[in-house]
Amino acid sequence: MSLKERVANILKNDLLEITESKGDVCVEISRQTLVNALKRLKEEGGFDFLSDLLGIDNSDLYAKPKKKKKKTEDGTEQEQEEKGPPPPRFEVVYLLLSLSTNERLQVRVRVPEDDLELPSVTSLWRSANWPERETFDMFGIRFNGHPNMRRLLMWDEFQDYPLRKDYPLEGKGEERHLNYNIA
Amino acid sequence: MAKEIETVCITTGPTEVGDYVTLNIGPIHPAMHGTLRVITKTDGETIISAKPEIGYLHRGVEKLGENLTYSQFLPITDRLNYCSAICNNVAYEMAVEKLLGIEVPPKAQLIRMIMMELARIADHEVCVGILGVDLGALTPFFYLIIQREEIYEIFEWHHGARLTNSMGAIGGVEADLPDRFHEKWPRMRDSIRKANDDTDKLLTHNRIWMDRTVGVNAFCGDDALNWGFTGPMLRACGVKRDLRKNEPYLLYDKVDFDIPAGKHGDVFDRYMVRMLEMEQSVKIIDQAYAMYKELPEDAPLMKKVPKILRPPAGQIYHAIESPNGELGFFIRSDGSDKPYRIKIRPPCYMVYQAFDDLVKGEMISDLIACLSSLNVIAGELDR
Amino acid sequence: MKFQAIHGEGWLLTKAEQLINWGRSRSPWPFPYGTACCGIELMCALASGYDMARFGAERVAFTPRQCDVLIEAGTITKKMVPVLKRIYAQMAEPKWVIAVGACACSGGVFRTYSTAQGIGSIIPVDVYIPGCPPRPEGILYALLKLIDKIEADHPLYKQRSKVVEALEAAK
Amino acid sequence: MPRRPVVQKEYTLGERVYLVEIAKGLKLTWKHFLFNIKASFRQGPHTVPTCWQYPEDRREIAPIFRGAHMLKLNDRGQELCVGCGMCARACPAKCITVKRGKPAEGEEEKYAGKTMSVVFEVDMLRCIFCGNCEKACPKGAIVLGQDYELAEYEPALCIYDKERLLANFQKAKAEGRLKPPPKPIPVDAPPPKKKVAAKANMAVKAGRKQGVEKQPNEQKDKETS
Amino acid sequence: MADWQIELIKVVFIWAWALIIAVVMTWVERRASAMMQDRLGPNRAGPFGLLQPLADGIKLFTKEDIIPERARKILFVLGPPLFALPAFSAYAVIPFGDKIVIGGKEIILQVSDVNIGFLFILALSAIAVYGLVIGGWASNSKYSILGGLRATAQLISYEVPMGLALLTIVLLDGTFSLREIVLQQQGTFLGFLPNWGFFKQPLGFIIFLVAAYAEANRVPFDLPECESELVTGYHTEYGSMRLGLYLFGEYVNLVTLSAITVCLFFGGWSLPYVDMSKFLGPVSYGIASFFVFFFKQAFFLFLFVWVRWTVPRFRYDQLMGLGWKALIPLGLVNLFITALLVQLTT
Repeated sequence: MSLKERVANILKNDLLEITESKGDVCVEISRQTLVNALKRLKEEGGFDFLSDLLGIDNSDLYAKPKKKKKKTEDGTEQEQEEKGPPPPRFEVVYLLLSLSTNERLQVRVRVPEDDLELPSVTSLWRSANWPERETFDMFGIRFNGHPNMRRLLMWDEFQDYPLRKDYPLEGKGEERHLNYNIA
Repeated sequence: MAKEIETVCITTGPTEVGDYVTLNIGPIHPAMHGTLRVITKTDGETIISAKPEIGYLHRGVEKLGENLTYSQFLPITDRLNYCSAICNNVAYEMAVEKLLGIEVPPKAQLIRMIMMELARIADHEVCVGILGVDLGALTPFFYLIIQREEIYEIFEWHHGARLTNSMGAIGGVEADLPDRFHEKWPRMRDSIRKANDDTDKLLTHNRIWMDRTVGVNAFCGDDALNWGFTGPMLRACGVKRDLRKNEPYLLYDKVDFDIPAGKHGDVFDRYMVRMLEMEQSVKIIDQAYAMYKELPEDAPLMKKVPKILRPPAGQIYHAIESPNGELGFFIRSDGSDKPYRIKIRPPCYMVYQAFDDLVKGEMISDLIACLSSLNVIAGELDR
Repeated sequence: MKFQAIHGEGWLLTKAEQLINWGRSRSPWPFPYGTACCGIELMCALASGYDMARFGAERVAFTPRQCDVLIEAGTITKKMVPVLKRIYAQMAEPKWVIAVGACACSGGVFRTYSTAQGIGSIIPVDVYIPGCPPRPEGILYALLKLIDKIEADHPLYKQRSKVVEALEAAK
Repeated sequence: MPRRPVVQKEYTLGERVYLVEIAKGLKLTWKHFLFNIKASFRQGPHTVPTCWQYPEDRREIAPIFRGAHMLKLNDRGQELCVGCGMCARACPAKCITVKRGKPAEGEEEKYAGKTMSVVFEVDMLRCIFCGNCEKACPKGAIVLGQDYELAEYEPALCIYDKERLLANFQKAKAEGRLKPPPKPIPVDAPPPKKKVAAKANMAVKAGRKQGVEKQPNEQKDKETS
Repeated sequence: MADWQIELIKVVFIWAWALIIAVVMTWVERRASAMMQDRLGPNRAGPFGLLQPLADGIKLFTKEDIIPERARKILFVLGPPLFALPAFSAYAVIPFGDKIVIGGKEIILQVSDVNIGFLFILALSAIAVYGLVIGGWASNSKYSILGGLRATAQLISYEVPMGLALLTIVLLDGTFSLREIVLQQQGTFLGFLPNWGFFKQPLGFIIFLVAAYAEANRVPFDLPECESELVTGYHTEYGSMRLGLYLFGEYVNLVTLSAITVCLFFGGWSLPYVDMSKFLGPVSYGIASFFVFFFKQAFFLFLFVWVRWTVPRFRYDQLMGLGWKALIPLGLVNLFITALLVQLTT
């Protein structure tokens, strides 16, 4: 049984979409079923190791007019997407790994811009702790149930979310000022 | 990959009730490697809690990657784990090659392997040396750093830089092994072993060293997996997992080497795993070099790639075993010449987030020992 | 014989100045503010291969009170800027700063939202070393340049003019 | 609260009493001490074999070391740079400024190409010495030399203008420290073999025309394959 | 020359000599450590870098003197001299040679032959702790105070084994005067060994040496400074010459401790098997005895350096454990056995 089929068997109805690019299987599931689905993947599917967790801002990807029409799988897929209403702006990808079979699986969840919240998976994998904080720091996606939802890399007073596509690379001239009263 | 070595774990630690002294360690502190900061609560010398704060070296590498072309980003990867820049280079190159769907010629793969293992030795040497320095034994550091200089010399003669190597290019490597390597390797193998022996003599069986390291920050294997540990840290906890064996890349499946593993995941085991891995790396280089010699001299080094890379749309994740553990590159391409999103999975990021759990209930001196043995490199931690 | 520390005049004080400069230039204790890649090369410069200790730059202490030369090796991010300012303020006079590497000099390749574009605008820098990172030889060369600078200094004359200024201000 | 494995490690008697292992360690450091003391009485600046006394005793620098930039002249003393700006585009740090121009009347002899660079500045403080400019240059005009003594008191002095870059080349030439021409990289490509040769040539020295022509071809190859 | 003049000359000479050894020691430490670590060490200031300590001194003297705003100012100033001076004073009772006859006058090479010289040294070394503690506390910095606390606990608990080890020597030789002890240690023991404390009390010697290392804050017992943990420990906030005094005091301490070691365990100025006074003139004998003492002392000074660059450092609780659980019981047993033997043989 191939990885795709196995994953489809486990996720059943929760599975929204399954794609493959260069051998990396990517599964899309919805926000509501996220923790449940990941739990099943962990327990039934054997994906017991969370490699990483990352956010992606898709605003540029959909805004950009296609210059070339490509005949690859992904290209046609994206064109189909373009026809409908614009998909949610953000997306969070969970990189799972099965320690027994050494297979990797990407799980992605889309998060709309007006409701930037996701359930936290720190109860499943403690390794999601900092990556979730970082995703909050960089994209502003909040994770409910996270023990310490604070900025991680930027300082606390920082206002913007730097990895969003509309934030300029060179920043907006923020400076850090410190009052030295360490509580 | 289940745990192969069984250990008994018990729950211990201080209770977080009472009035304690807050001690801020870092970011400028001799043991904090320049940019790490830990805010500890201490009861006398015992640590009640230790909250690491990171981001003091957050340079926006991922954002920068979205604004540079694929080949321009290669030099930036040097600056992630600067102790073993070559591993970063190769990891990135391999990720892009996976995206492009090309496979590099075997000779290039062998050169990459040799250089990566040299970088691994260099990285472990620094880690062990710094661990020694932080525990008060300065001399081994100097013996190891000399070996590192020799390795640097080979890097310099191969691709023209000592530390930030920018080795190779997407599609292969640009230069054959330098004459220096052919001349030096037989001697260097011995001198690397000698430096390790010297370190071993000065530290391993010394009671003071053992008291400082054995049983300090011991960690359970299943906890380590849950926290996302990889690399020497995980192996020290008794889980034999190494991407070079588990998900072989390059020609690692054709060479014969062992995975050293510890038992308790304490500082001593981490130190021993690193020491033994250096030995294994020497073994790998020997085998790879033998394989290299069998190839004809004009065997191709590069796969033909266009000058401006425009990988097809898609998203991939590729990970290799860097000296610190699983170093992964997640790249999403939208078909343009710049990556749409690059995410780096640094190995020590996952390890360092468990720091509070690692040092709780130990003493301040152990915190220092623990931090050095984790080999947290701020460049890849904060990116 | 004039007892004035004006440059070129006053034999005794010129000699004293020379003596002070000799002492200072031969014992520049470094503060290794190594934050990133350049820190590793700085480490190499301090270690056996190049041995910065030959110039008296030994006794690496991480407390700013005891050091003379702040060797700023590595990127300074905006989050780090206040720390750097404070460390510099805590150092005792006379103090010098060497900026090692592209990141410290100008921000280098990291023209990004979180990186300070060079430390020259944050604290006064005496010697800039280009390179990413510079070779240990490059760092030693900069140290030698700094030593030249120290030797050409007029510590007592400066002190005197400070006193004179203070007196005039008091009047 | 963390879980911790129970660590039980048996110490051998030698380990238990401290002194045996410390004595072994003392023996080792003593050996190094004696060796280096003897070595330090040798003649010449390079006494202790593991220590290079920098200003007097320099390490051999690899000919391909990526140090300070230089602008090359050809054998007839003409500038190779045509001011195309490929280097500036390839630079990840954006530290190169090039302005293209036509040589002034009567000065055509000074330049190898029909155009030249009016301004060519490298901001050494920004530069990360990655060598991308060198790889990108179609004429092989900009090269990273071996110079590593680049420290300056003023940041302004670290911005190398064209004269400085040419002077770097003259200096390196006088000292015989020029980089050897790059070896052609054996490329694994499908036949016909003509292309391999062309690519190899290009790495050394190739006309701009060839380069421009080749690029779309290559891309087409890539896309169809 | 009047007696007081001779005394004055002796005092000045011994202070200067201790100073010079301490200064040279800083150079030896740096060069020797460099040699052990395959590098060269400071060699630019003067020939072989010999003027390096001078350069450091000049620099430290001309550096800005900072007293932190929230420090206890008087104590902050008092700390360094309180640390450096007792070590100097302890040198007064150390016999650094036998005697010299100049102009028919017999001069003892010792500033003052106090009959309780032994207790004097113990008392002074206890005072030196205050220098560290006061410095650590007055700085108003957490690292400093941790260093000061460690210093207190460490130095107090190692005072006990040191005293126990020294008591065995007192038992054997039956005197508190250092000069008397040295005189007792001439001749042979068991017929073939020199009659030194080292051969009569090997265990006592080891306990004493370990305690001496702890007393001098050297690796593996340098916890009050502890570069990597406490930045620089008790003198984190000190700069300029105050720091210089601390660093310098450490070396004076070494000089004193190695002198005591030589006196108590290695027969002072005497050579084994050979009686120098028989074939040397009165003046040359005095000088020779002085240099014999010096060379013995130099060996222990080098040992301090040698061990420092070889071993890692202890952890705080392990250090206390070693002191209380190993050295003190051993010292007590040793003392008991020695007492028994002395009782039986006399």
